[in-house]
Amino acid sequence: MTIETDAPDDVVDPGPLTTGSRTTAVLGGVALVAIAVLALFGLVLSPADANQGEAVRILYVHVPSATAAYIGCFLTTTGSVLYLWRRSRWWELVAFAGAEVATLFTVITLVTGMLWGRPTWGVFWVWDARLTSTAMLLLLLLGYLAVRRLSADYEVRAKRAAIVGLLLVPNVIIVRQSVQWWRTLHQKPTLFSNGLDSRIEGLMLFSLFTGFIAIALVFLWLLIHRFRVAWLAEQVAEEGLEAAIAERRAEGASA
Amino acid sequence: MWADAWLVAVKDLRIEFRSRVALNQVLPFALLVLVLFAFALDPDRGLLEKATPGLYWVAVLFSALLALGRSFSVESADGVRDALRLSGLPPVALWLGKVLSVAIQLLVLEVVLGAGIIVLYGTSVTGWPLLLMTIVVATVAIATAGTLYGVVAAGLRVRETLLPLLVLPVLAPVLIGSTRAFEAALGGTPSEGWPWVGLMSVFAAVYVVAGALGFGPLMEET
Amino acid sequence: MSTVVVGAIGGTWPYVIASWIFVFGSMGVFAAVTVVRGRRLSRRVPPERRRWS
Amino acid sequence: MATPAPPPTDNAGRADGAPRSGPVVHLRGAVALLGRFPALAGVDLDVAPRRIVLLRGPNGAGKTTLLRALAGLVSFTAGEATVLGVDLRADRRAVRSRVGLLAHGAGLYDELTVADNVRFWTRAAHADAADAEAAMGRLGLDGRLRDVVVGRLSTGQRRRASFACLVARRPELWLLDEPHAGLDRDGRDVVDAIVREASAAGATVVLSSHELDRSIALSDEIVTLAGGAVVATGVDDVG
Repeated sequence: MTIETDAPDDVVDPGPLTTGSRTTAVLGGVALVAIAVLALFGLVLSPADANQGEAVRILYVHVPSATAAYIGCFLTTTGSVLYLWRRSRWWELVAFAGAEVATLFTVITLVTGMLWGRPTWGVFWVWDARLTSTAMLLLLLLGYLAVRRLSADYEVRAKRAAIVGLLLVPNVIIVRQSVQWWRTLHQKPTLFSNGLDSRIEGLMLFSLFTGFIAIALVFLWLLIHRFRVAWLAEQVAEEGLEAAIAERRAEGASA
Repeated sequence: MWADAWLVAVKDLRIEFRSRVALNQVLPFALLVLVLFAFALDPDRGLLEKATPGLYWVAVLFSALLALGRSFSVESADGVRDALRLSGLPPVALWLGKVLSVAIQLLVLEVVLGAGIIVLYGTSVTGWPLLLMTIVVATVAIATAGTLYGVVAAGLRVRETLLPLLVLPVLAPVLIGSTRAFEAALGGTPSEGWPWVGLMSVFAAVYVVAGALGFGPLMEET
Repeated sequence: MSTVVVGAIGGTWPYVIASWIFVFGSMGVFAAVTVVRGRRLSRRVPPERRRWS
Repeated sequence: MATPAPPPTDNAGRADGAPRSGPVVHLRGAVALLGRFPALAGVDLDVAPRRIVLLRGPNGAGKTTLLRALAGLVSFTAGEATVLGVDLRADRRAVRSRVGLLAHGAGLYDELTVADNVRFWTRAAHADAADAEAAMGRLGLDGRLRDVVVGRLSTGQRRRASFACLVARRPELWLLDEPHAGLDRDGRDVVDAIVREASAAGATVVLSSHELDRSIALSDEIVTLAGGAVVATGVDDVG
């Protein structure tokens, strides 16, 4: 996985334009280092768990991904509120980029959750409170993206998506609450509250800690790049405007 | 504002009454869903008995989707959206009117379906107050959230497919809540049901606020 | 402990490896797609209209 | 049928009687977009109070968009745009209840009867129910047609019904998009009569039409639109 970001030297070289910049280059580099450290500790140095065995290593990426997904949703709701309130297109694009990155991490959380469940519970899917909530979160995000990617012009898409985005966090909270009650109604909460009881320490704790750092860095890097792509897409859309007005006037003059 | 809302609600209900879509299509559809569940779950193995609350609310939810779709297809007639914007009706009143219209249709449907499960599935009701309260709160929740997402999908080519995708995940907590509350009311211990009614009330409150604020900007398209 | 250790089914390592590959693989694909789209779009937007160097 | 159009100025809150100093419509370099297409690309237009102005021009010149923009339904993205003293670029909603738009879309509910429709739109605009009945009478929609479902009306009858909805609201600014289209000769005469009375009673009218001879006779000024901009204006002394 190579993240090519050309580090721009002092003189702005007219090299190929990309969504990269000095910050993303540094960020990308540090993220790679963090991932390497995570792999080293998470897979090699840290011991297997007393009762889960090797499966605990999955949690070093699973738990941080879940957190990243929720942060993405928070960005989407915040961006949507600020777009509706202040018509700030910048924040609307943050909401959109945040939702896409959050969807990626929600899928990751779900898949790693199932891959963790298989060796631990013997089945891929258990209607466990956290896993079910994550699945619902994915559906809510897909609803937002479906509206945001409509083929109408920007104003129509952005406003409707902002209403859905505004309600993303409240919906998630209500879903988690209802699923939590629902699942604890029948069986006591499974140990998989996050699979790690409080006794985790030492290298395992460090691995988890590194996991959070690495995932957060990647999340930020992806968010910035995804935002810039969305920004460019809107700029390209706007570009033809002046030309269109001039052309339209010409059409009138010749009539 | 309430007079305007009632004006819109009466208009919608009069259209439903005159076109008979709700009566001749949505209601039979709901009863059909109940009957199909009975075929699928083979009544005498007791499974139908246990699943009744869930089946009831799934039938209500799907019927609500039809009623919501219908409620907005009425407004898609030529030039109506512009006329509504020009009419001076405050958006809140328009939204509230449509919520009232859908809620009233749902209540009628829920009463008929209630009779349906009592007759068809032979369920016995132990907690009437809980049952009725659940129906009222769930209906308000479905109508408010449904109407808001209905206008998000309104006027779009893809609205038939977009509306379920938007509404069903959002209404999942209402489905869970209403089903658990119904289980408590139909033979269970009613006291267990009230927290769920509380959760649904919070849901309904969130969407009353979101609908009142969000409907205006959504009417403003171009 | 309530968690059933089922490590016997071919060991848990395959699942750990699969998880990590999926996690960083999907991130890599997402990153690559985003950067490529970024390059293609960048060509069509004059430099001064961009917010980053 | 008695002519029911008393001057709107006496009707509280509908049109303030004070003679308006500035123009009812003032546009300078106004631009409006339909999606990304600049339907209006720099319109300069002034309409004085109580005038009847005809918008002429080929299809696609921007006439319909201009009328909808003046009604506050399409946002002006550039230039100055003031209608009835309201700056449309600040808040275009403020002008809507004082404006009437007769658009191509009838704006009626097909499942409801003519009476239901006119009554609904009149009460929605908080206008007087008597005006609704009078408007229907004036446009020949009373009697048998009253209780006919709009879905079964002919195009001409539907236009009469939506025109009745507009008349009953007594707007200060009438925006009519091809008011004569689809109407028979008798219908057009009624429309012309009502427009003249409204203008005499203080309302300002901007209409687009391809029925040039009839419209020119009806209007005081003629504005020619092409390519989203005004290319010619003329005062018709006959009006």
